[in-house]
Amino acid sequence: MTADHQDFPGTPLSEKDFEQGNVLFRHDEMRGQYAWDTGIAIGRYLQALREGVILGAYCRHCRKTVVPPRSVCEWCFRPMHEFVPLQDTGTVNTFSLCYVTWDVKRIQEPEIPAVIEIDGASPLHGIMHKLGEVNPQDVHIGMRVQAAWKEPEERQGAITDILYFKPIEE
Amino acid sequence: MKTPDKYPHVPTAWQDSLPVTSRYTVGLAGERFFRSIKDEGRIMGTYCPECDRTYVPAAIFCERCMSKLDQWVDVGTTGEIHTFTLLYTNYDGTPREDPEAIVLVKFGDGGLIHRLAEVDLEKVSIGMEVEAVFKPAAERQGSILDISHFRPLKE
Amino acid sequence: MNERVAIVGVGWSGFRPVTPELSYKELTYAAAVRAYADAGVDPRRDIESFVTVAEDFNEGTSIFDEYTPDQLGAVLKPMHTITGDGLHGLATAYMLIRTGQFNVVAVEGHSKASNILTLPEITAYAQDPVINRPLRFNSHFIAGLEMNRYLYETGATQDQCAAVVVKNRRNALTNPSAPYGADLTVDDILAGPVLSWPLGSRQAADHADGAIVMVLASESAARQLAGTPVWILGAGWCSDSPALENREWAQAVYARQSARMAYRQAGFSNPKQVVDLVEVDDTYAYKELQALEALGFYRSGEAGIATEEGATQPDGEIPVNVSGGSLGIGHLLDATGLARALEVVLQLRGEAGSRQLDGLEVGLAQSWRGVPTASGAVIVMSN
Amino acid sequence: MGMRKVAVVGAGMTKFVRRAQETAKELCWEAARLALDSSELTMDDIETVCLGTAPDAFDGVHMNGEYLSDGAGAWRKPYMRSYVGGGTGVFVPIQGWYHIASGLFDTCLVVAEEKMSSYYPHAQAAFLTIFDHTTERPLKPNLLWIFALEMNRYMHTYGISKEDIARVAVKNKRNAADHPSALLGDPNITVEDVLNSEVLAWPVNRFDVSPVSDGAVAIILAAEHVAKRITDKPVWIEGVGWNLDTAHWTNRDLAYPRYVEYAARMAYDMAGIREPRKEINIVEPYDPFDYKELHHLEGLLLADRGKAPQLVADGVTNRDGDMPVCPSGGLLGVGNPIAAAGLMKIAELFWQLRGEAGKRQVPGQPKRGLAQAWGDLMQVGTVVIMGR
Repeated sequence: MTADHQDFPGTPLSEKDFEQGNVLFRHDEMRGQYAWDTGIAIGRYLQALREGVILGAYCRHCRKTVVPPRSVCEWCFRPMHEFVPLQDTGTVNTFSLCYVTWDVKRIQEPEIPAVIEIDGASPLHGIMHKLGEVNPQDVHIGMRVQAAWKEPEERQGAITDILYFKPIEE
Repeated sequence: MKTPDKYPHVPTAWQDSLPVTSRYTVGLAGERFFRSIKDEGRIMGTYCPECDRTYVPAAIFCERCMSKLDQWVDVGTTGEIHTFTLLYTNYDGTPREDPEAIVLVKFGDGGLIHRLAEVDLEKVSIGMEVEAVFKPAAERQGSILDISHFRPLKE
Repeated sequence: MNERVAIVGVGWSGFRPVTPELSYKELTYAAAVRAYADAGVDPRRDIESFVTVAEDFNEGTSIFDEYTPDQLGAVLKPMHTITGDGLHGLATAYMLIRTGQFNVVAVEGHSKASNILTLPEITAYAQDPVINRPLRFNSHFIAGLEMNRYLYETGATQDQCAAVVVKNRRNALTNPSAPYGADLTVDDILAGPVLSWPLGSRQAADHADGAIVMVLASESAARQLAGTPVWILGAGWCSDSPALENREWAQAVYARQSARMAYRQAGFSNPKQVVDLVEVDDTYAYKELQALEALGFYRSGEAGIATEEGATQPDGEIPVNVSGGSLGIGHLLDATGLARALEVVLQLRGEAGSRQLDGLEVGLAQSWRGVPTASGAVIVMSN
Repeated sequence: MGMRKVAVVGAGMTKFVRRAQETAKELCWEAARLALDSSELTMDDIETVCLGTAPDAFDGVHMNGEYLSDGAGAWRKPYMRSYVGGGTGVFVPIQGWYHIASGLFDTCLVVAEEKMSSYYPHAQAAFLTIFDHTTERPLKPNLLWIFALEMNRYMHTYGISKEDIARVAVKNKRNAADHPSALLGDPNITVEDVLNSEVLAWPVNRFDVSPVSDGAVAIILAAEHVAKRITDKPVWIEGVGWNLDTAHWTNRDLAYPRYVEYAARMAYDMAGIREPRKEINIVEPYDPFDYKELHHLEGLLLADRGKAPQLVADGVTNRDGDMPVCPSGGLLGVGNPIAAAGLMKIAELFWQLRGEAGKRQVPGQPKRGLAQAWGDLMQVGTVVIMGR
């Protein structure tokens, strides 16, 4: 059909059309607020973070240690109730140097998101966090890092109780 | 750390919001429909000859046969109440003392949802004739709110 | 191809106003474990496809389907999400099995309504953004408009609507899973605050948290499994106009059309003679009456009279919402239709405890997607 | 007894634009209207309707499927909306397929729509809320993060360069120059242009990414006996597959899309395909980012792991190559209104296999094509195989 049909519908607008009032439009905003029950596994993960510990969970059947902890092993579907403290060190599995914030603002100094395989968890099991105290050009896959924690009294039981992960010498 | 028996300080809920900020165009049909209200104080519908139905608010398509609609018709500014309600709760769910009177006013085969005012609430009834009260032309912005409310038609 | 399809396992958890001890994943897991045990299946080995029903804004997460597989045992399996009611989910599983490509499919729905702090404003965000929402009306107004027109056209009364609440909340007293059981009178109901006149606030279901999982199987697979099969005779679903200005107000057209579709598959047209047990939407009390008429159990205006006369009581001619309905169990958001279907399954299996009815062969579950929609589904089942 | 055969008998689409004046409903209607016209059907002929859109946050409407139903032609019909994130566009024809294959329906209108510009000021911000609300969202992640993280892992694992990957963007944007609906076609773009475009989230540059856009696509499906009455050129759905991996995306290997392989194997089995590299003539893999096309060719078993870049470098994936990939121009060139972009790939195969793709026509009268989409937290694979 595209061979003989070149004129597809669809009316493109430019930002100017809005600014100059060429088209009618309206703004709205949803007040969507939630208090998600953290439950058994994530509740304990957050509590452990407050205590300066990264908590994982061990599946006896699959012989795997995962992080964050969960109440069911997604592989064997058995309950997973052995929570285990992990190290707060790990290895960069992958990373990016990001020059744009979540709401699309340009930044000069990049944020450095990374997946960090946590020591004590099974291989390839990590969490997403950010890297800090590092020259962006020096970051590499395989780099060893350690959590930089907030002061104990400032922690609130949140993933942000870890400020970022920073390189370590070993 | 062993599996603990009790965690007195386990955070039980994580609070945050879902940010949804929107800018809606009023669309191809809406552009003409709302401009007619804004510029001319007229309520427009579109007619589907295939289904013999007049859509109000005007649409560019017939939801029944999916034909393109381009026969625009002025449906006037008075109509009868198809149904109404007295709403005792605010947008955010908090209760309100004085109810909001809300009507569906029949125009063509469709109609408009709006507020009803200048009326004794005891006397509102289905079938009552009402008219649109427009905001002053200078205050209209091309929105459903350019109609301030509906009120009973003066005899 | 096009084998018969049965529900072979059911499981549920929660059904309480709040469930603070469990995350939505943990709540769902609890329901799934029970459903799989009931069906005698291992999800990792036996279940070939999974369906969730969910809406992003009810969850507070965009593309929520991301978070559906782990707690169902669905990881690395064909799984998808329907933005429908639980009965749409059952209809989807029914279709998947009928293609001949799948023998065992699981359906899940859940509610964490207690986690939503601003539910009225989220519900309002379902209104047309340029035609209706600028007026900033709480969405209950749509139920008020609809109830008023329904009463006007059918002659049904406020008392009849209140009688629905009395019946359903009394029924809930016999259902150990229902948190809103109560022994009230019509006057008690009508004495409550007005929500959107003529709709009273005691005629609107409160919410509850809960999760429901069901396992469906083809006939050949069902015969191999331990559970008692409940056969799906027909499934129907339909959407009337989403535009408030264009839809039919007094009649639930979506329910009528859904029923026709389901009855056609089931091979009957006289539901009153065939169906022994009905679970219908009662998000608002008048919706039960409107649904019973749309489904063909009563002529227009007669459902209310029948309700007042006790015909829809557990010992009446057509028991309706023996479970307690949403008024008794609590509205479970997208899982609500699954709660209706759950009762039908339990009754047809003879496992409904002290509320068990005798001599049941065919049951019907019906759902509505809530304001501002005009969408719903019907499933007809037999033992 | 075999499965009920299902064919695509019509297709239509809107232009993909940065911001559309049409409401989301109107976009749906425009695409549906064209699809009906293309098959000379009326709404009386349509028994059921399926809709795909990705998150409600874009259109900015709760229960968006309900809101869109009239535009999609669902009035008083059985109607459902499905979603699997970015995989939705190739899932919704699968949804239509099972509606008909179940025997309940003979015809189905399938519509996919996305109006990303309604999320204001920037659609990208909506992606914050696809991350886990408790364990990830507080870090204020950006959609680019996960792509960049995955791309970096892919490059690192197989030693792939940015230049290898940029060739995909060049090919697709050049192909799109021949697509009348395309937003970003460019016949003259070069690898240098891509490499020199602004760095967003290293290793991702601006031209590695498809643009957010508005648009809708519709197709019509019919059961075999009906399809043959409607057209003498039905295009059959020969195989479908879909698969969802764990939500715990930081607990798995990002270098290889295992879920795409599983979805592809399901579709190949259904289609009776044993040697996909020989039996698939056109591929429309999901390409919201250029490396994704390579990643997906490998997951689809159409290239060895880490070797897809070589196919691009050798011209195999050009429109006149041995295995044309994204002859439409893909998401990188035509645009990325998420669900609509996936269904655009199905429409492209429909036109290509009927020999109606005009300037984009792949030579040699292709017999069979594969479309694939991907989404969620790098987690979903959806695959449809179509043949004459």
